[in-house]
Order: sequence, then C-alpha cells, then structure tokens
Amino acid sequence: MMDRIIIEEAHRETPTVVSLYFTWNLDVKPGQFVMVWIPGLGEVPMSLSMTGHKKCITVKAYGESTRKLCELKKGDFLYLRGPYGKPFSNVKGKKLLMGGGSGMASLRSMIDDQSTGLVAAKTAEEILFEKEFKEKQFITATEDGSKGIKGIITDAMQKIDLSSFDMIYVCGPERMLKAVFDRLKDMNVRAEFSLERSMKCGIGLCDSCSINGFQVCLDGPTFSLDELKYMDEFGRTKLLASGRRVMI
Amino acid sequence: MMDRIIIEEAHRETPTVVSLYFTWNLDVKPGQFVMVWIPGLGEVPMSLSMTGHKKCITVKAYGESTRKLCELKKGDFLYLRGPYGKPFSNVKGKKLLMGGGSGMASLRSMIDDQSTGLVAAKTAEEILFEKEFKEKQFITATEDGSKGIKGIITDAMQKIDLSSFDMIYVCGPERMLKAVFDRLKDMNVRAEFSLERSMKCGIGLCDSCSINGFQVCLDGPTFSLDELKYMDEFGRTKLLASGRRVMI
Amino acid sequence: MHKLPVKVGGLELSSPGMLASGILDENGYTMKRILDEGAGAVVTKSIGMEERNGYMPPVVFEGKNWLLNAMGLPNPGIDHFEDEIVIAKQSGKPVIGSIFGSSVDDFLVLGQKMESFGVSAVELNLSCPHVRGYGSEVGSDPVLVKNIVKELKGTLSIPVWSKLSPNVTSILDIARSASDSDALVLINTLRGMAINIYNRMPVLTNVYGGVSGSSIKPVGLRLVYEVRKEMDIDIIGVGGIDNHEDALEYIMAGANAFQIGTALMHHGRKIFNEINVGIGEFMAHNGVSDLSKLVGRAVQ
Amino acid sequence: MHKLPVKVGGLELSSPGMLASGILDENGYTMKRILDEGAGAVVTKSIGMEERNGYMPPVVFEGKNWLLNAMGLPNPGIDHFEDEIVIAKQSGKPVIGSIFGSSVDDFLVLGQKMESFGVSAVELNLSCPHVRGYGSEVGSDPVLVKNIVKELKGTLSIPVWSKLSPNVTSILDIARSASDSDALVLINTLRGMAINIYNRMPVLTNVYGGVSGSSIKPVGLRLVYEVRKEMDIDIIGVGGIDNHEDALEYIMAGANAFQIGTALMHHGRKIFNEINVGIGEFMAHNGVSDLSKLVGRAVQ
Ligand SMILES: Cc1cc2nc3c(=O)[nH]c(=O)nc-3n(C[C@H](O)[C@H](O)[C@H](O)COP(=O)(O)OP(=O)(O)OC[C@H]3O[C@@H](n4cnc5c(N)ncnc54)[C@H](O)[C@@H]3O)c2cc1C
Ligand SMILES: Cc1cc2nc3c(=O)[nH]c(=O)nc-3n(C[C@H](O)[C@H](O)[C@H](O)COP(=O)(O)OP(=O)(O)OC[C@H]3O[C@@H](n4cnc5c(N)ncnc54)[C@H](O)[C@@H]3O)c2cc1C
Ligand SMILES: Cc1cc2nc3c(=O)[nH]c(=O)nc-3n(C[C@H](O)[C@H](O)[C@H](O)COP(=O)(O)O)c2cc1C
Ligand SMILES: Cc1cc2nc3c(=O)[nH]c(=O)nc-3n(C[C@H](O)[C@H](O)[C@H](O)COP(=O)(O)O)c2cc1C
Ligand code: FES
Ligand code: FES
Repeated sequence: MMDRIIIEEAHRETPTVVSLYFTWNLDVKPGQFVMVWIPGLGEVPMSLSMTGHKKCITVKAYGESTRKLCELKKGDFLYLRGPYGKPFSNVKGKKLLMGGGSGMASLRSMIDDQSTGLVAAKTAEEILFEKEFKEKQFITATEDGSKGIKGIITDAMQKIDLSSFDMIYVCGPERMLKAVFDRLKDMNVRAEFSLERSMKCGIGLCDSCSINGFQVCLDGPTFSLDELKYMDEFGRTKLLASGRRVMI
Repeated sequence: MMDRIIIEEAHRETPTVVSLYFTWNLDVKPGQFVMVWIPGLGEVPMSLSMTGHKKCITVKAYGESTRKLCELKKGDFLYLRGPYGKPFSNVKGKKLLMGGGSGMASLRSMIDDQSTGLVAAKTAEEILFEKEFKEKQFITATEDGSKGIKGIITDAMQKIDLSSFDMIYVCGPERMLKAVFDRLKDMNVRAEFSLERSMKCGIGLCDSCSINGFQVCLDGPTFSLDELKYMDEFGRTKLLASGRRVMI
Repeated sequence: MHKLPVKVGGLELSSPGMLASGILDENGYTMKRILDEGAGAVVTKSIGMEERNGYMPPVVFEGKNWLLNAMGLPNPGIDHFEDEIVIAKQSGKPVIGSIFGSSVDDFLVLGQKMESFGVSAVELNLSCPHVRGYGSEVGSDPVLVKNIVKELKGTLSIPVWSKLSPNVTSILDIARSASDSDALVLINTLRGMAINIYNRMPVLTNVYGGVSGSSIKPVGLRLVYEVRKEMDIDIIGVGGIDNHEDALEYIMAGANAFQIGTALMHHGRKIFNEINVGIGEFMAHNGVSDLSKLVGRAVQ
Repeated sequence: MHKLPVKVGGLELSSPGMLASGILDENGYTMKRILDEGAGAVVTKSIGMEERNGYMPPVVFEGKNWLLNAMGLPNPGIDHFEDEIVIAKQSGKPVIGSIFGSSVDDFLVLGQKMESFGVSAVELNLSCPHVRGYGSEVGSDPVLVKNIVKELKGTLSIPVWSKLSPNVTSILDIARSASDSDALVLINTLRGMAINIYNRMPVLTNVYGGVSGSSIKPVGLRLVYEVRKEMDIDIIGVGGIDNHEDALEYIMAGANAFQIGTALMHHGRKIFNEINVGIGEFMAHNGVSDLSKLVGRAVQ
C-alpha cells in the first residue's frame, strides 16, 4: 500500500530546507507523519507540515535520502505510505508552538491567530515559517545570535509566561525535547511533545522507534508531558539501527 | 467462511422430507441457496425455503448426505455458507408457483394471498406445503392419481389459465422444467425457472454447474423464460461430476 | 474488446490474459464465453487418461483474500474431452490443453490426443498439490520432468508449456529441468489447509488443498522473478492477479503473459477486458508502445 | 490477565500465546510491556555474532492481508544484548532467546551466551528467508541442522527450539533432522516480493522478503498438521494468527502453543489477552477443561 503522488509545488524555505506541496485525498491531522520512499536510497519518516486539502512535507537535507528529496521539482513524484501516528490533541485557546530545526514541520499546520511560535535554530537563515505567525507572536533564538535571543530554546523560554498558554506543543531533536521537558515538568502547564526516533517500519512492528515499551510510530509520535514522566528512556537511551542501546 | 448455526426446529413434512428451522442474521431472498456441509459426508446445495428473520431449509432424502440432514434434530448444528445465487425477481400481482418434488422448497417463501400453487408429486403423501396456500389456490397432480389430477405437471397446466398470472415461477428437476418451458415458450407469459445442476463450489469457479457458459450458482439458479430460449444445453445435456457431457 | 497483442510460448495472442487451468474450463460453452468476453486464450481443466469424479465436496473453502481448493482433478478422461474443445474453439481464439499423468507415456498419449483435438498448445500440469501420484509429485522429480518435456517436444508439433509448483525448495532446479518447454507457467497453488474448530475437522474432504488468490501474489511474483533473473525462457505468470496493477507486477517481474483464476469469483468474466484496458491506459500514460518492453523491467 | 497454563518445549507458560521473533522484541522495555499485558512468553529478535544494521528501508511493505518484510536481521550482536534480556525479565515471565548463525560453532557460542544472560530457552532461527548465509540457507541442509541441534542439546541445560522454514519441498525431512529439539517452531515467513509498477522496481531494498500475516495461515496450518501426523514432538504454531479461532485451528492441527507477530500491527499488545479470553470461552462452551486435549484433535 504505497501511494504515488505528483508534486504540485516545491518551495525552498532555507538553504537546506524545502517544502513539497501535493494533493492527497486522505484525512490527516497535525502531528501525524508519512513514510516517504526515495527509490534506490531509502525510506524516511516525515511529518505533514500541512494537513488540509493541500498537503505538504517540509524536508531538511541531512543524508542522501533527504538531500534527494530536497532536489525534487514540481511534476516529480512522491511515494508515500501513511498517514501514521497519534496526532497532537486539538486544543482551543492560546497555543505555544516550540520547535527546533525541522521540528517546526509538524507544528506548522497548527499555526493560527491564537498561536505563538518559539523557534530555535543555529543561525537566522535556518528559521522556518516565521512569516506564517502573527507579527507579535513570534520569538526566536539563534545559537550565533544572528536573530532574536542568542542562545538555545530554553534560554528563550525564560522570556515568556509559559503558564499563559492553554497548550504547549514541542517538536525537535530528543535532546532539545528533554531540556524543554525538564523545564516544564514541575510547572502547572499542559504540553505535548513530538518525538523523533529511528523508524524502520512506521507501523508498530520492528521496535526500532520504541521508548519504554511504547512505539513512537504508533503510540506516538506525540506524547503528553504526563506520559513522558514515566519514561526513563526519554532523553537518556535509544537503540541504534542495529538495536544496540546507546546513550542519547 | 462457514457459519455454524443451531437448529431451532426440525419438522417432518412428508416421509422423506424434513424442514430445518434456524435463525441466521443475513439478508436472503427467495430463490437463493446455501451450501450445507455434512461433515464427513459431503456438501450439498439447498434452497432457503424461508427467507425472513426465521430461515429454513427443506430437505428431501436422496443419498447419504441428505439422509443425514433429515435426521438432524433441534439443538444440532448446521454448517452453512452463502447465501448464493440470483434470486427470483420480486413481482407484484398474481403469481403461479409451479414445483415438482423438493423444488417446492425454493418457491415456499413466495407463498402469499396472491399466489396459486401447482404442485406435482409421485403420490399424495409427497406433496409439500399445501396448507400454506389459500384453499382455492392450490392445484395438484400425482402420478399415481392418489390426489388431484392423475398425471404429471404439464397435465395439470392445461386446467388453468396461465395467461392470467403476472409471473410464473417454476422449480424442479431439469426434465420437468424443460417440459414446462416447452409449453410456455410461445405463450405471452412471464416466467422464471430455478435450475438444479451438480454444484461443487457454489461460487462460480469449478464449472460443474454451467449451462451454455452461464454458471447456475452465480448467474442463476433462476433464469427467465427469455434467457433459457438461448440455452441449447437446457434440458438436453449436462456434465457429470467428472465433467463428462451426457444427455439429460 | 480491447486488443493488446503478445507473443508467448510459441503462440500469438490477441491479449496477454488467459484463463488459468481448473477454473471455469470443464464445459466448452463456458470456455467459449470467456474467450468471447476478452480472454486471450483459455487453458482447459487438467485432463488425464481416465475419467475421475474428483473429491467429494467440500472441495473449496474461502478465506480472507485466499481460496483453498482440492477438486481432486475431476475430468472426463481424455477420450471424452474433444467435444468441449470443439465448442470452445468456435470463439476463434486459442485453447490450450492442460494434461496430467504419472509417467512419460501418459503425458505423451494425452499430448497427442490434445493435439489431434485441435488445441493450440499443451500445458503440462507438473504441480497440482493435492493428488497423490500426479502433479507436484511428478513435478518435483527433475529427471522425470526433463524426460516428459523432451519426449513431448520431440513428438508434438504444437508448443509445450510446463506449469510448475511453488512448493519446492529451489524453483530453479525444476525450471532448468523443464527448460526445453516453450514456456514455463508459474505458479500453481500453495499447499495449505483449513480447520473447522467447532467440529474439529479439516474443512476439505481431502484435508490438504491448494491456496490461490491474492494472498499468494507475493510468492508467485518472487518465483517468476527468480526464474527470469537466471533463465531466458518465456514465462506465464499466475497467482493472485486481481487487477491490471497485479498483472503489470508479474510482467515487470519477468512474465511475458499471465493467467487468472480465482479473481473470476469476485470480478466475473469481465476482468479480462478490464485488465486489458487498464494495461493499455498504463502504457499510454507511460509512453510504452510495446508491452514486451516492460517484461522483466524490475529485475535487478 | 486471563490465565491458561500450558507446558511446551520444556517450559511452563501461564498462557499459550507468545510473541514471535522479530516483532517488537529488540528493546527490553517493549518485551517487558508485552509480557505484562498478556503474552505467555516473548521470543527475542534473532541475535547473531556481530552487530548488523540490517537492510536500508524500505524494509516492510503492507499488502492485502499480508505483510512483506526484509529487515535483514538487524541486531546489536550477542555481546550487546544482555541488557535487553535483563529488562524484559523484570516481567517475571520467560524470555526465549532467538539466535542465528552460519555454523555449528556460531550457534554454540550464541546459545551459551543466551543461557548465561538468563533466557528460559533458545530458539534457533533456521529459517529467515532473506539473508544470504543464514536462516533458511542453513535450515535447508538436514545434516547441518542435525549437528547444530545435537551440539546445543549436548551443551546447554535450557531447552532448544528449532524454527523451520516453509520454503521447502519436504518439511518432514528437515523436521526429522531437528527432532532432538525440545520443540519445533512452524513457520517462518514465505519467501516473496512486491514490485512498484510506477518506478518499475522491487519495493524492498533487498528485493526478496518474507510474507507474514493472515495470508500464510493455510500454509502454516498445513505444515503443523503434516509434522504432527508423523512426529511426536512439541510444536509451536506461528503464521497468520489474528484471533482465538486461528489459534485454535493451529492447536487442533497439532500445535501445543503458538506465537503471534504481524497481528500486533492491527490489534496491538492486547491481542494476547483477547486470545486467551477467547480460547477460555471456547473451552467452557465446549466442555474442554484442558487445552492439551485439543492438541492435534483435527488430525485424521
Ligand atoms: C516522526 C518523525 C517525523 C519527522 N519529520 C520530519 C520532517 O517533517 N522534516 C524533516 O526534515 N525531518 C523529519 N524527520 C527526521 C527525518 O526522518 C530524518 O532527518 C531522515 O530520516 C534522515 O534521512 P537521511 O537523508 O539522513 O537518510 P539516509 O542517510 O539516506 O538513510 C535513509 C534511511 O535509512 C535509514 N538507514 C540509514 N542507514 C541504515 C542502515 N545501515 N541500516 C538500517 N537503516 C538505515 C535511516 O534511518 C533513513 O531512514 C522526522 C522523523 C520522525 C521520526
Ligand atoms: C440450487 C439448488 C438448490 C437445491 N435445493 C434443494 C432443496 O431445497 N431441497 C432439496 O431437497 N434438494 C435441493 N437441491 C438438490 C440437492 O442438492 C440434492 O438432492 C443433493 O445434492 C443430493 O445429495 P445426496 O444426499 O444425494 O448426496 P451424497 O450422495 O451424499 O453426495 C454428497 C455430495 O457430493 C457430491 N458427490 C457425490 N459423489 C461425488 C463424486 N464422486 N465426486 C464429486 N462429487 C460427488 C454430490 O453432488 C453431493 O453434493 C438443490 C440443488 C440445487 C442445485
Ligand atoms: C478451483 C481451482 C481448480 C484448479 N484446478 C487446476 C487444474 O486442474 N490444473 C492446474 O494446472 N491448475 C489448477 N488450479 C490452479 C490455477 O490454475 C492457478 O495456478 C492458481 O489458482 C493460482 O492462480 P489464481 O490465484 O489466479 O487463482 C486450480 C485452481 C483453483 C482455484
Ligand atoms: C518484521 C518481521 C521481522 C521478523 N524477524 C524475524 C526474526 O528476526 N527471526 C525469526 O525467526 N523470525 C522473524 N520473523 C518471522 C516471525 O517470527 C513469524 O515467524 C512470521 O512473521 C509469521 O507469523 P505472523 O504471521 O504471526 O507474523 C519476522 C517477521 C516479521 C513480520
Ligand atoms: S518504526 Fe517500527 S515499531 Fe515503530
Ligand atoms: S458450482 Fe462451481 S461454478 Fe457453479
């Protein structure tokens, strides 16, 4: 069960990130992801960065597979299966969307008048989706200080009143998630985190994505603050492609 | 895909015929049939002689399998698959139900105030379902003259105005069907015939039931007068269990 | 009827989809009708030396996406089968005679009679998984297979196809021993069974039967691919084809043409024409003018 | 959790349904959770001498009622696997260590290390259909199988189970050569493949993979039945079990216990307990007090 879908638009977001737009007649919710086959190179999980009638994936070039995806043009084809995974919960009210790197992709489809973005990146040019937020509702941190606060995401967190949000959504590398989690875990806030782990099957069979007995591809990728409190693997250990346990 | 169903009532209709009543939560129409498995003995096609919420098969004991079926009691189990086949068309108005032997089974569920029965049998005691017809709407022919007209079904046909019916439904051995067909084919009447041929699969694969390229289990068992006009195998040749073609 | 001419196993067919042996091909009228409605050829039920009634029903059992059957090679015997072929041939399209036997001599007699009845090719059933002494019991003996094929090729003037079993450790051993054939037909059914847990009995009277239908497609594709990778011989793919995409998978795995059996149960005779139309559209969309260009295209 | 104690292959399990090797059993926490939620035992992913990443994704492909996989035996290497076993064993239930190797020596080292890690039994993977030099390439050589089993039985003090391949002409030849085992595990996946017709390539990076899921149930049942008919040995049935009726079919075909893999995809961890409840109800309705009374009941 693999769909072949034509790319309707390819938009370069930053020097290393491209958004690919397409129409796919399936119901998808923010936080869900697809497995994208790059024939001959591999298959990678990608969040849907738009989930309405028009859909989108936003890809950051890391290795060969994602580099190849970033080179695709209008008229080329995507091979997708999914959507998979548990979506973010749909909360009315003020939302804080916190993302690092390509993590913003899974948050993008929740951007609206009620949401504030808190986006971290290495440099200014890597910041994603700034224009889609309302002007006063966007805070940024860059490691080189080229834009916004100089520092990492947790430095930026100190500048805002976290308890004023009805829900905080967080997505990014696990180390960043853990740092954010440690800040939030004793506060009186609601938060959901989207995890990224190695994903070989995407359908709850191979165990490559698991954390404390939960499959990120099936039980996640979104987990609530409360769920994560019981996961001692979170931010600590993970399995490599071979299944070897390593420290994160 | 085989259902196991408890027999709620077993009713002896004649010395050789038994009706088995059961509840089966499936939509069945008059003219359709099931395949009944008699474990260790065989599997045989049987029309449903009641097609409402309560269902029934009416079995005449021929060989070992049907003899065994006739011995089943309340509380025993039936193993069924189906329903299969194209039902009789549902016609409003005056209906003539013509049956020979166990052929009456498939007609029974259409008995109502508007229907007249014309039933043929060898002897009086083999006549089925007489009581279910209105008193004046039942004609019978027995070969030994023990009841009704002495003769076969075509003798009885002469006693009634066939053209006064909106639809004539016929079921019985193929030789009988052919004799009735020959009478009706040049008259201005509407008629449907339910055919019986060897049926091994019941699902349109094995070809054991076929007639002129049509599968009786799938395209039939009911065929209209007009359809039969184009079938030169009808009443003439059929295939044995081995597939050998013989004259009927 | 959509046309899509192909050459395969020494024949020219108006379209690549044939009726598989054993499904709706006992009665000549049925075969004629299937040819008239879009099949490129029909393969008859497997015919042997003697009349056989086959097994007592139940002879089929339907599961989720698979069918189990143990018909038991019912057939009227070769001497009673000419009529059916004559009727089927009224369609004007090729009729392929499937035959089964337990020795070289059986196959020779059957092949010669089939040829005299006017079939366009014979298909050797070396693969029926559920009748003692025939089918795969013959077809898993490479020496016997080699001798049967050699003898028939030396005697008959019509093409000889060999239908092989998937129930083997190495398909290549058998395929190579049948390499004198004009085509290999891959695959017959997988050996399987089903149990009724309420009366604690196997469902089929014969206990064992053959699994067909879409469940076996991944296995059929694999066997076609394995043979195509190593051998330059015409292949006819069969096993679980349900639509034109399945048929194209077989073609890209290496099949020159294909056969359809179980899918007739859900789609009826119209499936042949539907698949022809679907393949035609695929070719048009992808700029492929000749189906043979796709044969084996996925083989790496 | 519903209890349904069984004895099989030298072990006593609280219920007859185990997690099959290769599904959700790489991470100790996952195995622990599956045990906590109703599995009678888990079999670990197959572990070899060296660390392997396995094949590049795509490593799975989902069809209608079947799954195709070619993970490529990813594993951390035996020397990195102790931690996972220790974590899984916190559940208090048996963990069975699956191992693969290419020689008697490999299997011996792997078995000894598994035993030292505290597994309750070892399961020899003699049947993975898609990795060169391992699995079914080892498992289709009766002499090698005999030697491996003999050596391990002579050395280890925990039970030894042999998991066999369905991709063979005669299961009995291999089953007999593995007859020193405490149990036979039947079956591993059928060798198969799938093609993407749009880019004209096999879908799996490895081309070939193993077919699992409900499509293979009739084949698995047949193999269990064939072995039970001829041999008096414990059998663990696996292949396409999706509900308690499927499990009972395997038991009546001759399995003493069973394993579940692919069905976890659709039903999740709760399937183990659901099946236990279903079997319990079936036994109650049919006046069966001891599950072992049903083992092989359908064998004629
Ligand atoms: C739920 C989820 C959502 C994500 N969403 C996004 C997103 O929206 N945007 C984004 O940019 N990134 C996203 N990612 C991250 C993205 O999947 C990775 O960046 C991507 O997999 C890296 O691909 P690559 O080009 O480095 O792969 P390559 O280096 O080309 O490798 C291809 C694939 O093979 C696997 N692989 C590589 N080597 C081996 C081996 N030896 N054995 C087995 N497997 C191997 C890798 O895991 C990879 O999936 C997401 C990740 C997850 C888990
Ligand atoms: C559509 C349809 C509806 C019917 N409805 C009714 C009905 O409502 N009531 C009724 O009484 N009858 C009905 N019949 C007729 C009924 O099916 C037969 O009377 C019945 O099959 C005879 O069974 P038996 O006891 O003689 O079978 P057995 O002699 O026990 O044989 C069992 C089965 O095996 C088959 N068989 C026997 N020997 C062989 C062999 N060597 N090889 C292969 N197959 C073999 C037979 O065809 C039979 O199906 C119907 C028939 C059809 C086609
Ligand atoms: C009911 C039935 C009867 C069959 N009889 C024969 C046969 O007589 N000879 C033969 O070579 N194959 C026979 N087969 C196998 C088919 O020809 C075909 O190889 C198999 O069913 C796989 O194709 P499918 O999945 O399209 O049905 C039979 C299959 C079925 C389902
Ligand atoms: C994703 C996946 C990985 C597997 N890995 C292994 C393995 O490492 N070792 C093994 O012996 N069997 C492996 N198998 C085979 C299963 O243990 C089981 O035999 C097979 O899947 C049939 O059972 P099922 O239909 O319940 O899945 C794997 C199966 C799947 C689906
Ligand atoms: S990616 Fe395989 S279990 Fe999650
Ligand atoms: S009974 Fe088999 S085709 Fe009709």
